[in-house]
Amino acid sequence: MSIRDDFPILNRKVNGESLVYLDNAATTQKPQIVITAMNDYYQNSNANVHRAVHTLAGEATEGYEACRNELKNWFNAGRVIITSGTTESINLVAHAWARANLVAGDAVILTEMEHHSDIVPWQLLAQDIGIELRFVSLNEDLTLDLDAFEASLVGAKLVACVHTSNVLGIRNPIEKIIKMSHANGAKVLLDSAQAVPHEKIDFKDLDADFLACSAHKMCGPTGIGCLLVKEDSFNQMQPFMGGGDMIQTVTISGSTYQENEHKFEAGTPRIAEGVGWAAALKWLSKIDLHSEHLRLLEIARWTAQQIKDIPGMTVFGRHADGDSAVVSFIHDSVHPEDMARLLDARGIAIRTGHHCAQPLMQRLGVEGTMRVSFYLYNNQAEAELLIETMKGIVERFS
Amino acid sequence: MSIRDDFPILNRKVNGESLVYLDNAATTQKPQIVITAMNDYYQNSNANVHRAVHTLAGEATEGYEACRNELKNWFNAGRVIITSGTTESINLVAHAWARANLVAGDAVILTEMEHHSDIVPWQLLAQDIGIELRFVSLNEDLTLDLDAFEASLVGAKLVACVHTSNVLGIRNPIEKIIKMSHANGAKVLLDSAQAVPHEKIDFKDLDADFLACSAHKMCGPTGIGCLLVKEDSFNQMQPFMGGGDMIQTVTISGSTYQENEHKFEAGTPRIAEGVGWAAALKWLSKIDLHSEHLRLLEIARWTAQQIKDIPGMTVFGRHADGDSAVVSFIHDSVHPEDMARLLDARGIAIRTGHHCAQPLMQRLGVEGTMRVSFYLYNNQAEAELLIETMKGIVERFS
Amino acid sequence: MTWPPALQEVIDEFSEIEDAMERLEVLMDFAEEVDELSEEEWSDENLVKGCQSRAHVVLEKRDNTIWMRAAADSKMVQGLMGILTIAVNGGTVEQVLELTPDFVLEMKVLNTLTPSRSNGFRTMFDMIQKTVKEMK
Amino acid sequence: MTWPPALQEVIDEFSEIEDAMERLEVLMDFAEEVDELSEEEWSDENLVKGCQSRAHVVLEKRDNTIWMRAAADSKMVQGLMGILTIAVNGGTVEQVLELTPDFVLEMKVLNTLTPSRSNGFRTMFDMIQKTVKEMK
Ligand SMILES: Cc1ncc(COP(=O)(O)O)c(C=O)c1O
Ligand SMILES: Cc1ncc(COP(=O)(O)O)c(C=O)c1O
Repeated sequence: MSIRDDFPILNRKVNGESLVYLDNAATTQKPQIVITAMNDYYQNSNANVHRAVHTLAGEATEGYEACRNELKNWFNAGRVIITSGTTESINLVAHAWARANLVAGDAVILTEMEHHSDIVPWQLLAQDIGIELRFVSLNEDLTLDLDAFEASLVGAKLVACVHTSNVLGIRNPIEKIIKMSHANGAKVLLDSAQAVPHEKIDFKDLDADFLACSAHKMCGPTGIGCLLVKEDSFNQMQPFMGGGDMIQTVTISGSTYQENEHKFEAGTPRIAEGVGWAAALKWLSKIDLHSEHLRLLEIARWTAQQIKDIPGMTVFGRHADGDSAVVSFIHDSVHPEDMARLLDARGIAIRTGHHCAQPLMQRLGVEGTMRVSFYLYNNQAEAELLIETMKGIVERFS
Repeated sequence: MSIRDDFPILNRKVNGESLVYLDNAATTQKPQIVITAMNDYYQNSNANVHRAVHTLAGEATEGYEACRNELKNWFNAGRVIITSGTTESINLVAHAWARANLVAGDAVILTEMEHHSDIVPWQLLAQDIGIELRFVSLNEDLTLDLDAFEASLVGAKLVACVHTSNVLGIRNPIEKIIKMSHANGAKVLLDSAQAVPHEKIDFKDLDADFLACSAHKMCGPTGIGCLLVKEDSFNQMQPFMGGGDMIQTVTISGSTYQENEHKFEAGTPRIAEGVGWAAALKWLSKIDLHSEHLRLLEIARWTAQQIKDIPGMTVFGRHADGDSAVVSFIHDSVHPEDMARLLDARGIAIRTGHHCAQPLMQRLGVEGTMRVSFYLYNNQAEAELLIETMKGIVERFS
Repeated sequence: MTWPPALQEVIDEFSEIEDAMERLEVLMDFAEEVDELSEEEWSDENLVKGCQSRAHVVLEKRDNTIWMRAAADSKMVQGLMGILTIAVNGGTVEQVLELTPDFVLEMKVLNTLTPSRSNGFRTMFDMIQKTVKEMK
Repeated sequence: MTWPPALQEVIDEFSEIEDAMERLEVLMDFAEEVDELSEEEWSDENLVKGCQSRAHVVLEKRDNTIWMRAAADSKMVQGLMGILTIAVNGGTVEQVLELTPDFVLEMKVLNTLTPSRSNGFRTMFDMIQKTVKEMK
């Protein structure tokens, strides 16, 4: 059995051609086992999880909390708050931690390669409580300017930094960033949406204060993600959303809150999604992520080189060890959207646009790029088909 | 084909007995068509919805936005913001509308029968910006004291009120409440989590300003809900969570936001969940909700009467026309939890505890209740089995 | 719905094409049907917001008929503009307002009309009708 | 794991019962094994938080062995306390700390051990071990 056999969607035909799905940085496909787990949940165990006494409620509770346990094991993390995704996780840090622990004038450090989800929450907070935002610039080769980063740290209370860029595939030197930040008394929030699918992370070892990620980018369902939090920061967090399940007692005159992660999980949780994510983690744990990472990176390097050799093409990113298997590029006469539609006519799915990283687009001097991104079920043959098809398109339409 | 045939979970055995699921106010079961719709999505069309150019992304976008369209039709509503559920919808009103439009001293009116999800967000906001919370008390018969309500309206800017109580089944006179509130210049937010499964609501007709509900309580998936908003209130709402998809442009110096509902839907949305909810609404639209409501209410009335006839039992609620098919009760010597476990031994699922309504529990003078709640697939025979089993338990164990 | 004859002709032309890429190629050929804007007219005022490509549209009313000029940096978007030109040009306000955007689905050149998150065609279409409505 | 002999006997007793309701009936019979608290001892200090029922537990160490007394308003929770009493009473600190809570799953009297959102058994169990740990 190959990995591909686990993914039913790969049997899909698009415009009469076999699907070649190269849009994995946007979202990944799901192995059958994940789909089946959610199916089974709905067909056999669906119930709400609060105060489970009856059998189904017990099963639902076990299923949902198993997700948290899987995540704790997967990441070697003590505190795992389940959210609807990376975006909500980052907003949770802004509301539950930053709002309670930062004051006007405190600096939050961002980078020029952040995803909007790690920019806008801080801009909204800045408007509200007057924190200062500092954007660290990039070097010529589009890596983070660590000197500029170091200089920015004076007076910084939080560094919110993308772990691996969704546009460039560049993995930031987060280990260094964490050390430098801590040495300057700043906490670190990692936006690991793109890193988590490609590298196994040991949260305790890494020593970051917060880490945000989404299930849907690592073979799990939509609608669920998590925030890992270090114990001391966890204890500094104030409730964000209020509601059922996050409380200990509610009276008309005031309420007390849960002491564990439930404090930040108001309302009926994402139960089926938790069951699905747990199944995805179990599936992933059978795969040697590191050797897959090397395989995919090789394909990305080959693809980047081939694209560079097509007349009129410019490729962004460096594809160094540890970078993710993402290739962003533009052509000097074929518009990204046209390229994507033409590739789609041959069943090849790529993404175009600003990839929710407009400040980076400005830095690159473009409005948007084409982007191909590889994941576990992709192979060299698909990359070759992509290149061949693109060459034909450029010849015919440029 | 009966309705029951559409629900695969009803074939489930619990402790060797056929499942009798009477915990519908906590969450409802899902018809196969809903499960299949999500399955199909994951097996054939899964993709991220931002800036869809390739075929799958187009299908995913259509699938997700179809949910919004179904909701607009279902509710006759102009603005439908998709959230993770009722709880997030209410928190969204607190953060996006109330925080921007209320000032210290403004009053928000709640009731003694609110769910924690419509209490705690306001307590958190009160701590933050100093609004005043007023809880309207209940009459002897546990209906809302409308005189007290009217008196509370002086200086009120918002009335946040449960549409139908999850504990008592009592439907509040929301039409009157809306008229009285508007006459006093207060907006109205309805917590319709329990109403929506039992009555078809015309949002424009109703004239409420906000309405919150969850998919999982109306045959839809977990992890998704919505907030309906009247146009003028919509225009007063400020962004809540920041991130991908809710912006128009992002620069380092500031951002501009979408003008439609996407402004409040940061990050990758609940795509599969949207597909599932749309399927649930389509399934529900084939059912005559009103006649089903009458059928279920009859069962609830019969059940309430039978329970009252069991020695030591007290029933809360009145089961008037329009009330939902929910029966809450206590026994003077059998603990609710023990009753629930004993019923579970016979395959009967009921809920116990405070039902996330501790202020109401205090008003009732109890720590918690037992609660049975009926939905479309329930029938009189199940109610009879419940009563017979409970009688046996009370005889044996009290 | 029944389409204006000139548009129906275009739809028929597309319906004969089996290959998806060829269909897009023909679409791009329609870029030439557009009455192009001058460089100065690529202004923010005429910008179609929400497009991935830069797209500008100008509408004029002469003797109760509508005429559009446009330009886009994507050849396919300009192709869509070309088809819109065929659909719109010379039509009355009423005729333009009667149009629905789903002819592009019939032509199989787009796979979704959901606004804002998808391509900007729907946004462009809506903007044209809104502008024309104001010319009533 | 291997259970203390007295506890193993209880597990064996449960494993012979086929009917779920009968199992719960037997569980409730174990309520009598509990050394009950006096009314004054139903205090906040001894309260097991997170239970649906009111549950109070007091632990004492005598000659290096652990003894518990308890009370609950749910007969089943008190039954669970009875079984815990059998498991704990007279054991050394080390023996009590070695226990894991899953014997109740083996007995099929509970269907989940996930803390906080489920029944309070897990909370009660954890609280006992925590208290005993502090007695080391
Ligand atoms: C009346 C009422 N309000 C709010 C909620 C919260 O809904 P959810 O948990 O889906 O956010 C519920 C359900 O538990 C409810 O019954
Ligand atoms: C780097 C990065 N951060 C954040 C996000 C946001 O993730 P989500 O949309 O799942 O909340 C994404 C994905 O789009 C991403 O690539």
